[in-house]
Amino acid sequence: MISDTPKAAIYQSDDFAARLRKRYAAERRFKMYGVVAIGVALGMLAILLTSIVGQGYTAFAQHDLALEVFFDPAEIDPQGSRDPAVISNANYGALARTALQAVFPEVEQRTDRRRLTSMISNGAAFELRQMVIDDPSLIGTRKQVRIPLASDYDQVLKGNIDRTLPETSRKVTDQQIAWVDKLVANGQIVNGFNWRLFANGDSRDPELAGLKAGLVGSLLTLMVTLGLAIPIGISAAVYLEEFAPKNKLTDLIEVNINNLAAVPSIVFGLLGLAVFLNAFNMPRSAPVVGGIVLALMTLPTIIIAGRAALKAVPPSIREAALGVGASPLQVVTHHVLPLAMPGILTGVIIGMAHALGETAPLLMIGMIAFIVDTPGGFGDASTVLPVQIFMWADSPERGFVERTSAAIMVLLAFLIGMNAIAVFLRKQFERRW
Amino acid sequence: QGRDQIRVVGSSTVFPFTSAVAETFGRMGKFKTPVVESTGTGGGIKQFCAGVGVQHPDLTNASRRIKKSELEGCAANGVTTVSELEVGFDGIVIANSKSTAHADFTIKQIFQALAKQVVVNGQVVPNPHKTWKDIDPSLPAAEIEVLGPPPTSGTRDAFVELVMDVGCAQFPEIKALPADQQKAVCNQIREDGAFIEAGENDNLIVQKLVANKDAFGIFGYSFLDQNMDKLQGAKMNGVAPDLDTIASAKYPVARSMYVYVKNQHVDVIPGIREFLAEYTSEKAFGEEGYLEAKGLIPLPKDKREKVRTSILNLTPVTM
Amino acid sequence: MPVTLFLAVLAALSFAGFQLGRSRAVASAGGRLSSLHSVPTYHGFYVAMWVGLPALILFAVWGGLEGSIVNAMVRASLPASMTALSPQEINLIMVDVHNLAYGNISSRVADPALLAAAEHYKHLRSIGDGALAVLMLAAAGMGLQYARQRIQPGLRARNQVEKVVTVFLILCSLVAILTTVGIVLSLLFEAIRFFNKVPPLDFLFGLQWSPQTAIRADQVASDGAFGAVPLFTGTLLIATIAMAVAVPLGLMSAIYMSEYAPPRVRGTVKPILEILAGIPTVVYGFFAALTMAPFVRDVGQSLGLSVSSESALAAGVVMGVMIIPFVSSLSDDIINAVPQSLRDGSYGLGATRSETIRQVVLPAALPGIVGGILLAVSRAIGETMIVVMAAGLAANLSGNPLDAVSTVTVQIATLLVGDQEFDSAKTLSAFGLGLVLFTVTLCLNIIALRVVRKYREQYD
Amino acid sequence: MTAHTHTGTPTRSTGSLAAGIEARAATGALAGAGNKMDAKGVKVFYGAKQALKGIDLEIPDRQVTALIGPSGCGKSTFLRCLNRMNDTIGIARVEGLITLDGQDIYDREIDPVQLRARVGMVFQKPNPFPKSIYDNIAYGPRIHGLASGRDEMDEIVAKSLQRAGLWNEVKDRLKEPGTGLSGGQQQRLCIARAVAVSPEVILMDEPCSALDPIATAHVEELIDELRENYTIVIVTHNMQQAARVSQRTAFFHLGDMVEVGDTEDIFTNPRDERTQGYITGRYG
Amino acid sequence: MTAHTHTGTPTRSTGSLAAGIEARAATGALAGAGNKMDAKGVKVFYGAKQALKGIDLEIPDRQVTALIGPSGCGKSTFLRCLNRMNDTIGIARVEGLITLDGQDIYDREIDPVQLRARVGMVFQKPNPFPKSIYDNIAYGPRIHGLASGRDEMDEIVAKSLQRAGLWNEVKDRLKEPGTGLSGGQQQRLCIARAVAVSPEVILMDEPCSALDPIATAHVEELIDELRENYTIVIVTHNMQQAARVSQRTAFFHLGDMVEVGDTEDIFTNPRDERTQGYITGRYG
Ligand SMILES: Nc1ncnc2c1ncn2[C@@H]1O[C@H](COP(=O)(O)OP(=O)(O)OP(=O)(O)O)[C@@H](O)[C@H]1O
Ligand SMILES: Nc1ncnc2c1ncn2[C@@H]1O[C@H](COP(=O)(O)OP(=O)(O)OP(=O)(O)O)[C@@H](O)[C@H]1O
Ligand SMILES: [Mg+2]
Ligand SMILES: [Mg+2]
Ligand SMILES: O=P([O-])([O-])[O-]
Repeated sequence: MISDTPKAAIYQSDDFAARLRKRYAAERRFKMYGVVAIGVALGMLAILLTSIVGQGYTAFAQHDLALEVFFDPAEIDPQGSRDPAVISNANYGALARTALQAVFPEVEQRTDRRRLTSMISNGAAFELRQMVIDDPSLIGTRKQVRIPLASDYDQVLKGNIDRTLPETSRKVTDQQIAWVDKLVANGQIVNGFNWRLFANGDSRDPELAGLKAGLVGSLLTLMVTLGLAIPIGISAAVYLEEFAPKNKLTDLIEVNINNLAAVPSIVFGLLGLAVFLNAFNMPRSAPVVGGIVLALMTLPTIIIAGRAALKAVPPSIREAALGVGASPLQVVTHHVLPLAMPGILTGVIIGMAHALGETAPLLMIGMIAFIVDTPGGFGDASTVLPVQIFMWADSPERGFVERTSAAIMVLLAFLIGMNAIAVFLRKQFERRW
Repeated sequence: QGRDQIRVVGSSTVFPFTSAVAETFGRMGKFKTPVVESTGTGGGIKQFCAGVGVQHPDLTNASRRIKKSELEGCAANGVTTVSELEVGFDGIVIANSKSTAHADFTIKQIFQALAKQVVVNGQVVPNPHKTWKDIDPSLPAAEIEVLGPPPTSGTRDAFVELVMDVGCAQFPEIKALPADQQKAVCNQIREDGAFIEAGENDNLIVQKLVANKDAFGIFGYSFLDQNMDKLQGAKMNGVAPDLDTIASAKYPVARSMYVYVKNQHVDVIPGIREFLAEYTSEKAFGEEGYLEAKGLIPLPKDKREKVRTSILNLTPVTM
Repeated sequence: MPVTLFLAVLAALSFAGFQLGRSRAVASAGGRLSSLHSVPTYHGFYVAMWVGLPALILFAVWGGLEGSIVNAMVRASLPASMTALSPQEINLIMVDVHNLAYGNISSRVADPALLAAAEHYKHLRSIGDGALAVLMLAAAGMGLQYARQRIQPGLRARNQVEKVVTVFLILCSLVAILTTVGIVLSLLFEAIRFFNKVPPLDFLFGLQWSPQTAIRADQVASDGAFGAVPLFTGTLLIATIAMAVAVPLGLMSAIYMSEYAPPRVRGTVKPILEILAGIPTVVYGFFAALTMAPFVRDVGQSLGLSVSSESALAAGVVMGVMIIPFVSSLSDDIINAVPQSLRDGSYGLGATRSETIRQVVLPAALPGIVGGILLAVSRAIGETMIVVMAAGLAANLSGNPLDAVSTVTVQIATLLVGDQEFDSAKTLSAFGLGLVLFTVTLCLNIIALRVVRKYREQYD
Repeated sequence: MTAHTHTGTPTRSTGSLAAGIEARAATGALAGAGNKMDAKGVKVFYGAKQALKGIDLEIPDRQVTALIGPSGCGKSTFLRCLNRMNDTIGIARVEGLITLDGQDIYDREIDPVQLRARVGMVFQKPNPFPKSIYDNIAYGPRIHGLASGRDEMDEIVAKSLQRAGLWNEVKDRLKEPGTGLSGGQQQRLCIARAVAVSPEVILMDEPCSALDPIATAHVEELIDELRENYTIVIVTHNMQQAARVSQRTAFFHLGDMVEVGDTEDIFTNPRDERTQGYITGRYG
Repeated sequence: MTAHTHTGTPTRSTGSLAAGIEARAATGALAGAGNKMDAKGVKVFYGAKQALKGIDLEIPDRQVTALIGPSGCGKSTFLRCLNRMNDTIGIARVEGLITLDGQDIYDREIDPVQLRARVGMVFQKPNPFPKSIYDNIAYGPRIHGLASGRDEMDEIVAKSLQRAGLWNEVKDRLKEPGTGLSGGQQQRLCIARAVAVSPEVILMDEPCSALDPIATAHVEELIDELRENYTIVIVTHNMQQAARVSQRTAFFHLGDMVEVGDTEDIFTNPRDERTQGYITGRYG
């Protein structure tokens, strides 16, 4: 029964105190749920990140062979013509092999020598050739050079291949390990920063495989994606939330957009294949197409997040602006959008994260491909980072295991870099009223 | 628009080899590095056969031979002449973790372990075997748990052909069935959980095997080759899978891999001939060539010669 | 001429138009700016629009047509011996011509006829580019002239500009419709072929999914093999588990961040959580398959439950973790946008924080939160890789989270990338599945829209 | 009676063309009456609920018209019709004819944006933009291009704040957010904001509700001063204020306009007994 | 003077224990004075800006205390100190001592939730929850467990709405959202909401600013009625209202409390000339 007197008695009663204690217990529990939720989420992230970093950090360093190579004119350019065609067709592998064999004169048997030279990566010949092409005066000189060590030996040195296992259980024989150890003792194996991981494109040889093509590809693709998805997404969100008459058509569009969010990403790939490749004859494996497909996939996220954010702007702000004679478009651009920006940017961040890590639709439009060359434009064949990860994860060679994790780290760094911009912007727009 | 870069599509099994050739080819500097896509054999052939012109690929990888129907489809789309390059062999292994005993199966036993229906006491019944021991007392008492490729993959197709069909043929009771039933019994793999379809990621299977000691996995030889420290390949009819046994066909579960070439694109898209020459050079697909290092089992020498002359002359494939 | 140059010139012209329009408007006002209907900036945009848009449209149309027109002309000029060939072969010849014209390496020994054709091609192309440049300049000039003349104080420049902007906004919204049409079309034909092979009713209501029975052509139509029900229940099961993880974790995180945590903590935790959404799904797949699934199995077995080594639970939980940011970040923004005066009102009555949040803030933020959750559900339904790797492909009809199940998207992905001829029911079923999934989610969304409409509340 | 229906959503244009022409014909006659604005049979519905039941009211030029009446009787609703702010409420539906300078403001040809620039509004609940005090004021002049330079804008801002009697309190904190002001300060900020764009008609919904007597005096002086050039409609609950500042007063009751007339007449000699009851209430 | 500092963020507890004890000791003496609440040297800072410069004010039990003063002088700020609503403003910092029944309300031991249940508040800007009218009222009683059943709750809601004079207008639309009410209706809704929890002290920040005379009369009657059992602090700009309803009046000016005393004294015989200037202004 409501009383005309204050509830002082009630509020100071033991009952109320007990009730209050309960309410505070609920409060603490509620708050704890929050802490636990964040803790669990962060914990999961930490577990994921540690396992990635734990597996991948070794890939950022790599062992090289330091050999004194004689750029034998007889091998490179017997005629002394210095004709680029001749120079580039020479057998540079032989130079490296000779240099290595010089360290182990005692190895004479053919098969043993072959085992020995398997230490030299396939990439050595190409790196030596590049050196000579860049500087033909090297021919005839001796030079201390660093050439890549074949991945299996790199893995032994990094401990990823267990040398205590019986010989038959590993790819590297005891003898080969002994050779490597000798080289290490000689100081002819140097461990250094793995610049090839960033300077090279993809390769079938783990020690040569790099992310440059994937990084550039991702950058190009993402430029297309964001360049389309952000303006279109925000425009659509603004139109639907602020201007569209509420009728069947806009309901249809709204349902449609929500529905598109649930379309499996691979189906967007099918769309890309059918429409952009087959109907519009756009190039396969190209960042433009990949970008468009990912943009279509990201759009619903940005639109839905954007609409939610626009909806949260109090109507009184709109009234105030309309009241001084702002046009609806001005109301939106001057007041509503800035206030909704944090939410829109969240949509962009999440959409971008999704697009940056997505592989399935790219399969359909030819971006899951072995592409070595770094793309030079939006129409060139290219891969993207997640595809690189996907393909490395599915490669048999042991050396790709650490590289897969390293690539994931690079992708995450890329993502964090991109996010940082958006997060910074979001903070600028944030306010409570 | 023009195109000056070779495009290859097709099998994920052949992909590592073709891409290794492409890389070397590109490194030589005269031509751009070909783009090699992994679309699966069927998808690759579909694209390959869709027509001629820049928007269609020049080559396709296949982990099985092209089918007659597919060739006809090609011709219908104007892809009239296709030549075939047999790359080498791929062994399919059944492997398990090194921490358990080295298994020794017969093909018949594998069939009994994995078929949906088997013969027990002269009757064709749904597969009752829960443990390997149920099949043969000499086998371990562990539960049957085999991770293998999904029905959509070429490896699965080959496995069915090379193991299931062969194993099945050893049962006169099944032979006695009418032809269509016989096929059904031979080809169906059990779905009660003993066989686990594990998707296309073979590294994942490898790691699952390491974690689960009782499980076996079915995948290509190269994954075993790279993980010798963790896994061992079960002997099949007494033969363990390795380079020699597969190449000499002693190991019974091996198949050939192919690359198909669209002849009409040769001389139009620059570098196709040179690429094929590189592929069939001894340093690539020969013994001790760089493809062997990637896990390819090379063809015998005389076969290689034949393949080389045939592909360099662009001899059209016929069925 | 390269596209970028054209566009740069156009941008420069538009900018000039803008300046001109603005100053002209100022001049026309004769010092009394308030006599203008629209502020000078809008006059500027008005002129810039007239300069830029027609030229841009022209450019787009031309760009779409020039290639084929030039090709046709070159083709017509080829020697008779070549034109007699089949269209396919002519196509190949044209590839050669292009390669020659662009100086790409061509492996064919250069035939004089081809070289001539390449020259011809280059020539036509340059004429075409020149013509385009002239036309675009003319269009821009005419636009400028027209717009300039119309500038006067009474010109409703703002309305005109806004009309164009509104049209642009509408076009952007229609992208969604176009995408849908595109998706439906790219699924429809193959799906129809599929339904010709497998009766739709069997597909929709069949209880067994087992495409492996169709491995040989003669077994294609074996009954019951293409029942999609297990896939849809699997999808539902995994999405439910994922949401059961993501919604509480995400929502509580959002609440904590926006209501309890000091701004610094919020400013760091939120972007960190957003990383979860960007970890490639392959990584989650490995995690689910190699860490979570064995963990679930061990725990389950120690409790005496029979757990499949590829359980829906493992995949669902990991997927839930992945979509936490969809819920947490979006909800956090919305909660943060609830006006402080509402909180004050509640505190003023003696409510605790949690009471205020639960009973005042959350209801006010509900429409936005629902949007975030819908997005998360969508992502869960559409996710493939985690399930492929952790829950597998065995399409069991089961509601038990400890069983292995498969989802629609997993089947679509494996069917599409697998080694099959594209005329078997097996591969075509991917399209059938895609279409049905599309329809089902459409219906769910229509229902969701209805429900959300009912509970929508506006505050101020 | 030429009434036509206007729906709330702003994008949808309302009324058939025929009706528009008819309406304009009708207003031709009205324009002669020298009224700035004119309402005929204005009905407003919020969904199914009718908030105004057919209001006829003339708003003479360069005079202050006061709307009085009990809470919830529809004063704000009517005020919002006068510059089509009701367009922004989805469920609101307006019927009837309202003219400004003889032109139907719900006509197709009329641009509501321009209308609102001509008919400014101060809302009942102060709603400053979450921007700085300066920007709150400068916003209107900026979008209408009323200032050609920084100096001019500074002057407009200063002048408007002075007129609203807020200048002294905020002149040192023009860069601080307008939402950090006290209730009364916010209200004066909103008045200054409306005045800054110099509309022809200013609608004020209880502009002094949160103001102390001194500030109220300020605003009333402002109204007096504005009256020389502007037309003003003011909603107030303060009878004395209505009596002090307005020339005409309209009394609303439960969605009806009961009585309108010269302020003096209404206060000294109300015809309707409801009016009488209301204004002679003990309080005010 | 035993003053201690309280920062705005609610989670942070303020004041050292020693200070708390000291404070309580000090209030022991004050409690004897029979005041419900007591403020000593209350200073409030918004960031660097000082809004209150040291207010000493006694609020006697079961009386109505009116706070008057020009806009922006700190009335709302002071009011918000009395139930620690300033805790919710991040940048606000409170110094000084405020007691309720002799207990320091900024003490560690004091629970702001209980405090706010005992010291209720009606805000200057009406802020109904985005819930139904019914739920707006029922919210408080529900969280405090004041009703044991559906019927009792219905009664509380009805009674509170009646007391705020809103019942007749909304009794048919209790399920509709509170945000759809007119300005004055919203204000009364907020009064009803505060009354529904029957606090000991009710703080009202211009409760009648949006109300017409009749509604104002209603609320003033309510205040009169409540005074028998409750302590009321009211901010108003309406001198007459202050004179009518309050027993004590405090005059604020630029963050200072200039004068406080019996309402009659203040209005008839102000000591400070600023007070005099303010209350004898022509307006009100
Ligand atoms: N959140 C805030 N941030 C910064 N300054 C504030 C804030 N709230 C109030 N102020 C300032 O503190 C001073 C006192 O404000 P307060 O709201 O207490 O005034 P008031 O006496 O209630 O005035 P009114 O009668 O206009 O409501 C004013 O100068 C005001 O601008
Ligand atoms: N957005 C809305 N939705 C539904 N009903 C509304 C809405 N706005 C106002 N009303 C109703 O319309 C009627 C008139 O409201 P209006 O705001 O015009 O009253 P008022 O005369 O301004 O009252 P006050 O003096 O209290 O501000 C009231 O009954 C109110 O509840
Ligand atoms: Mg009102
Ligand atoms: Mg105040
Ligand atoms: O990709 P595959 O066709 O070889 O399985």
